[in-house]
Amino acid sequence: MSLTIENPRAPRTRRSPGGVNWEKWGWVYMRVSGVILVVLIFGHLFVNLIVGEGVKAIDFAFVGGKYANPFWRIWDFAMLWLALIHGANGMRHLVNDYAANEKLRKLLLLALGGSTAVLLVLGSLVIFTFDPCPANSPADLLPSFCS
Amino acid sequence: MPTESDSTVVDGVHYHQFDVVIVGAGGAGMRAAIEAGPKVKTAVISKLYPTRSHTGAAQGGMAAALANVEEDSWEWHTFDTVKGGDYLVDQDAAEILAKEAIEAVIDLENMGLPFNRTPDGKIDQRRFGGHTAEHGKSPVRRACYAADRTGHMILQTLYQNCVKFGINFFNEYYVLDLVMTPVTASDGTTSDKPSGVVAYDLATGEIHVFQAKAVIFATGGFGKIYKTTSNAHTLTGDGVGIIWRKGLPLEDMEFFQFHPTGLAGLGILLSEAARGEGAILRNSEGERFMERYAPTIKDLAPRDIVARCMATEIREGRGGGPNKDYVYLDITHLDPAVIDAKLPDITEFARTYLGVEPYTEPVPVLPTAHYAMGGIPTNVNAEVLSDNTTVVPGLYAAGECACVSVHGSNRLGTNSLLDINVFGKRAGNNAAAYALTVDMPPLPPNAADWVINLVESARASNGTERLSAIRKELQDSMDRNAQVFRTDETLNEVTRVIENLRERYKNIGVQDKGKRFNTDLLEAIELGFLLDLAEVVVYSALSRKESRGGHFREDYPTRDDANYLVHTMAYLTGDAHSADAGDHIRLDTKPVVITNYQPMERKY
Amino acid sequence: MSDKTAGTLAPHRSRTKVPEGTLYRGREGMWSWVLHRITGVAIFFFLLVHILDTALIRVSPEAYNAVISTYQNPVMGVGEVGLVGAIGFHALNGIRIVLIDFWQVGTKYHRLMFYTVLALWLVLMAGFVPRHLMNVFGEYWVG
Amino acid sequence: MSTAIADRAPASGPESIQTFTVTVIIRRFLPGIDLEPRWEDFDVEMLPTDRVLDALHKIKWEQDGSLTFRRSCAHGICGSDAMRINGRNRLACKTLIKDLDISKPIYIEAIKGLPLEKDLVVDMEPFFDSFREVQPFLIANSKPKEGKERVQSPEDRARFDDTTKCILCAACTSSCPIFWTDGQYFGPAAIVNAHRFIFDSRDESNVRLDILDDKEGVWRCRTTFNCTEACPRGIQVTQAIAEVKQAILRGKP
Ligand SMILES: Cc1cc2nc3c(=O)[nH]c(=O)nc-3n(C[C@H](O)[C@H](O)[C@H](O)COP(=O)(O)OP(=O)(O)OC[C@H]3O[C@@H](n4cnc5c(N)ncnc54)[C@H](O)[C@@H]3O)c2cc1C
Ligand code: HEM
Ligand code: SF4
Ligand code: F3S
Ligand code: FES
Repeated sequence: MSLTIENPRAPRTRRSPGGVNWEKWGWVYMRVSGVILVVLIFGHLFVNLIVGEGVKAIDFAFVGGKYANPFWRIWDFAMLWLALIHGANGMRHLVNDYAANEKLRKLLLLALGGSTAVLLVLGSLVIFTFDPCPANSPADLLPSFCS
Repeated sequence: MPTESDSTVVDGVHYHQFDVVIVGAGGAGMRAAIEAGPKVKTAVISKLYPTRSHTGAAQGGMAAALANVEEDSWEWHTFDTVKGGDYLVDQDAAEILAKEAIEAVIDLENMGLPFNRTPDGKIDQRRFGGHTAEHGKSPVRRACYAADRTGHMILQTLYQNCVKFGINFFNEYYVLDLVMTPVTASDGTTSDKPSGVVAYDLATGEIHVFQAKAVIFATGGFGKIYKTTSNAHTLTGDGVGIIWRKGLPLEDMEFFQFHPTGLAGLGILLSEAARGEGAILRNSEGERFMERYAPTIKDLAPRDIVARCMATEIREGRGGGPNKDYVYLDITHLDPAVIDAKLPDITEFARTYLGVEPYTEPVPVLPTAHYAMGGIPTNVNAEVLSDNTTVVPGLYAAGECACVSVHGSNRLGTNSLLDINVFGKRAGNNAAAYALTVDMPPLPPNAADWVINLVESARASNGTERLSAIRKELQDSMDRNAQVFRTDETLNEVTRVIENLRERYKNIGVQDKGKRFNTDLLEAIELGFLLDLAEVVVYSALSRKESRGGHFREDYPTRDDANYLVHTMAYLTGDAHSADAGDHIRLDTKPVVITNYQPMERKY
Repeated sequence: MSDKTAGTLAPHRSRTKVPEGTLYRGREGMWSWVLHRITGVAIFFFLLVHILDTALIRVSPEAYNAVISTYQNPVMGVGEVGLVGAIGFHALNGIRIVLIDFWQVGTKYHRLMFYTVLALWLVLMAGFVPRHLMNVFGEYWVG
Repeated sequence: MSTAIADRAPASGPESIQTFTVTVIIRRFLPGIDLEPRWEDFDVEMLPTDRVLDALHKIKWEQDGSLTFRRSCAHGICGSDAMRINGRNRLACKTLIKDLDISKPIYIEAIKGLPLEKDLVVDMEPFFDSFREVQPFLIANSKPKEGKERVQSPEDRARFDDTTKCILCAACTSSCPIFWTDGQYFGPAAIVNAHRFIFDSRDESNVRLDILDDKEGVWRCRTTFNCTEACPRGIQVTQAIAEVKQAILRGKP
């Protein structure tokens, strides 16, 4: 915990009036999403790790089986967005706190924002374009309803 | 707004120009700044961050005859002030104090001070020692307060308003000299006019000269000449000492107030507000002894009387504790909820520092050196006097360092917070008005030389004497010999001690030779002021062969209006470094202003 | 407000570095925050990986199963205990934070709530760990 | 001989109570001499009723005059002497030796997060800057009746009583892990002083809510409670910050 503050309270930039107040809504978002995530994540973990044979049961067939049901698609979709934005916003706090160098900070924030955006798109695509019974795949790997 | 660019540097010395320079950022200094700041270019120079000033330690309240809770009038307040000060009060000044008190409190409230409130939302008031209705008939609720941190709230509120007005502060700058320029008037006479002050910047060790049209001193008291004191370590009387060294007089220095209820052994104050709320002083037999001495107002008698009664109880063997050397302040009969609401801080002091639980146990207390009634003589316009009547144009003083003589020989509780506001405001107003009418006085050549020399010789001193040892001997001896009870013998004893210490002071060693934050060096300089002031206090006390207010002579136990109904004026003359105080202090008298109230015997 | 004090803002003050001192001895509030931060970051990085691996279901069943089966080895099984532990703490403490923020007396009972979080976390882990480890190591025990 | 009462030793005088030796380890830094701060040990004779400030004084007055620290009132009301004592922010004048574990050395260092100037002295300007920036003064356009106070009920007065106690000692701000990171955060002390006016029924401005509703404002607080633990005035700092957050969400006090 040795941190050097070269210039505490150097003149700061103020939020431009009228713009979106990211800090306030970010703060609210962390709390709202957090509460919803408790349900989503614990439900997710429960179904995947506890029910039945737990983690050993997870395979393509299992996931495919879940995604056949729109309920789980929406569940996972919500979880993806809420958790990823929650986590990314949390990481933004950390970067703002600890990256002292302004250039480095910008870079890290860019990387964070970029990767988050890519993963959000990727994850959403996967959830909604997913085909539980791809052609040319061995039947024993697929959910039982494919045959 | 002036900035650093306004200053120039010549030979390593910084020069600044302001219309009004205020020395001290306590209650008096900042009250003055709030008046002067918006009108003229003003700077406040303080050796402490403003909010560290000792005004913040004041607990009990600020008197004003608002009559919010019971009938009251400023005229009764004037009378109480005069009688409390044992008729050594200048009555014209006391009248101003009591009259302007009302406005002073309202000003503070309007500035944002969070006073405690009555059920109908007005400023609440409590009882305090010596404040009575109808000229002494019964105690009256006159003290406006904010829990038991009234001074804290005053200091904060004043600082907040200084922030609002964008006042310039030079914090942790020690003013060490007043600059006087000889000016020849049109009639050919030459006189010295103040043209600024010289300060030492603690952070850098650099010297700054502040050239100014008007200078206000508001540097507070000098309780550190005593060991047991409610005053802060930093209250070393620098401002009073500077004026003294300039050859200007000091008034009524023998009158020092000993507050009855300091925590035993420590001197930390338990406000009179405790007694205002109903606390009772008891001796080791559990007796409420004040009933015997002041049957009418009992525990709420003025401080000098209560302190003396306590000391008498202890001497007659009715003190508590293993050494029978203190009495008790008892609030166990008060409702804990009331204590928490109105006296939270002082009960915490008792808990923290003595380990006593005030809800259930009485608190050991002893008189503690508290307030300097004397100081820099001023008239009611806060203008400093160079003799009984002559004003030093452009030089002002307000607050505890000044002696307008509204307190006479004994200040009433809550009258000092009032004093700093009323006369702080007057000083600020008058200094600003004066500054608007005059040109910037020229600085004499080498204005900073005296301070440079003082600082550099202190820094270079490699003597064998420890300044802490000298200071301790001074304080111990003052406590022993010039406290509540004084006699020729004890005063002579402490005179010899001071003489000896002044000699030894010439041979001190300062260990820290650095430039930045050299507090060792400043403690050495402060000790110089303490020695000077203690000498004046004792010398003045020796000359007053009567007992009056805070000055009680066992060898002259009665008041002697025929010979001593006068202020003492002390002047520094001749060789300041001579050993014998009589060789360099000249005493004179100044008549007391008496308007409405002829001196009477003081009974409560 | 421009009330910069002329004297004290003087640029001549050199700015010295803040030295390395002792570790600050904060209490429950500070340590719960440290844990919350660490677990938050850990979960975030896990989530990044987790989204990528789940995305493999779009590639082919073989690819997904190949990767997912690595999760099923005992080492990863123990890792999953850590993950669930982290999520469990972060989630419970997150609720504590929300209560501190929105519940009138939350700041008064924050310490009590911290110990409640720890207790609930222990209960949670007591329910999950044996069950999960049985699943993970089940085949070894059985077979 | 003198007859003054102080002749007799006070109750807590050295005769009646055993003294003992305490080791005090102070993080020293003398500008111009030290390139880096360093730890230095001192042994001092102390009474259990002494305070850490007394120990520092003893060292300065009897051993090493160059030891530098700020102090004034010596009873916890001026806010000069916040420092890190055994890893926690405390006022030296309010910390009794007997309340510390004296079988071990006492570690004393400057508060963290503000530029170190010398020994235990830090530059307080950044701290006061953020205080001044929240406009800590009563803003009211309406004029009270000439020569009269503004009316305020005892309940309204009680609403902000806690935060009026602040002595601006910086113990809170310099204990805040968020302030340590870059020193840009307004810090708990500034928020406490904003709170004092936000919840004052006489104040008519919402400007402080706006100032604190920003990047370096209340949202940076992570409720670590270090400030509340450190405050020598017992102010419920985190509670005050929470109330300001709620006021911002509501858009009014
Ligand atoms: C414990 C205690 C309780 C009290 N309670 C009450 C009460 O209840 N009611 C009441 O009416 N009165 C009370 N008093 C008295 C009253 O508080 C003081 O007399 C009053 O506050 C003095 O104010 P001041 O502005 O004159 O000085 P201070 O507030 O002492 O300010 C002095 C200022 O001068 C500055 N200064 C000093 N020397 C220098 C220098 N060389 N260069 C630059 N700056 C310098 C200091 O930095 C400080 O800012 C109490 C006093 C004490 C000690
Ligand atoms: C399970 C339910 C969750 C809850 C209740 C929850 C709650 C919270 C809350 C309230 C905060 C704000 C803390 C503060 O402002 O002081 C927070 C911060 C954070 N969360 Fe979560 N969270 C949850 C899940 C997650 C997940 C899944 C991730 C990762 C993707 C995550 C990563 C983070 C990070 C990195 C922070 C920032 C930590 C900090 O700034 O100190 N959280 N969480
Ligand atoms: S809130 Fe407490 S710790 Fe913070 S500055 Fe004020 S008094 Fe000091
Ligand atoms: S220590 Fe800091 S994080 Fe918040 S609760 Fe206090 S301001
Ligand atoms: S010296 Fe005043 S708060 Fe400690």
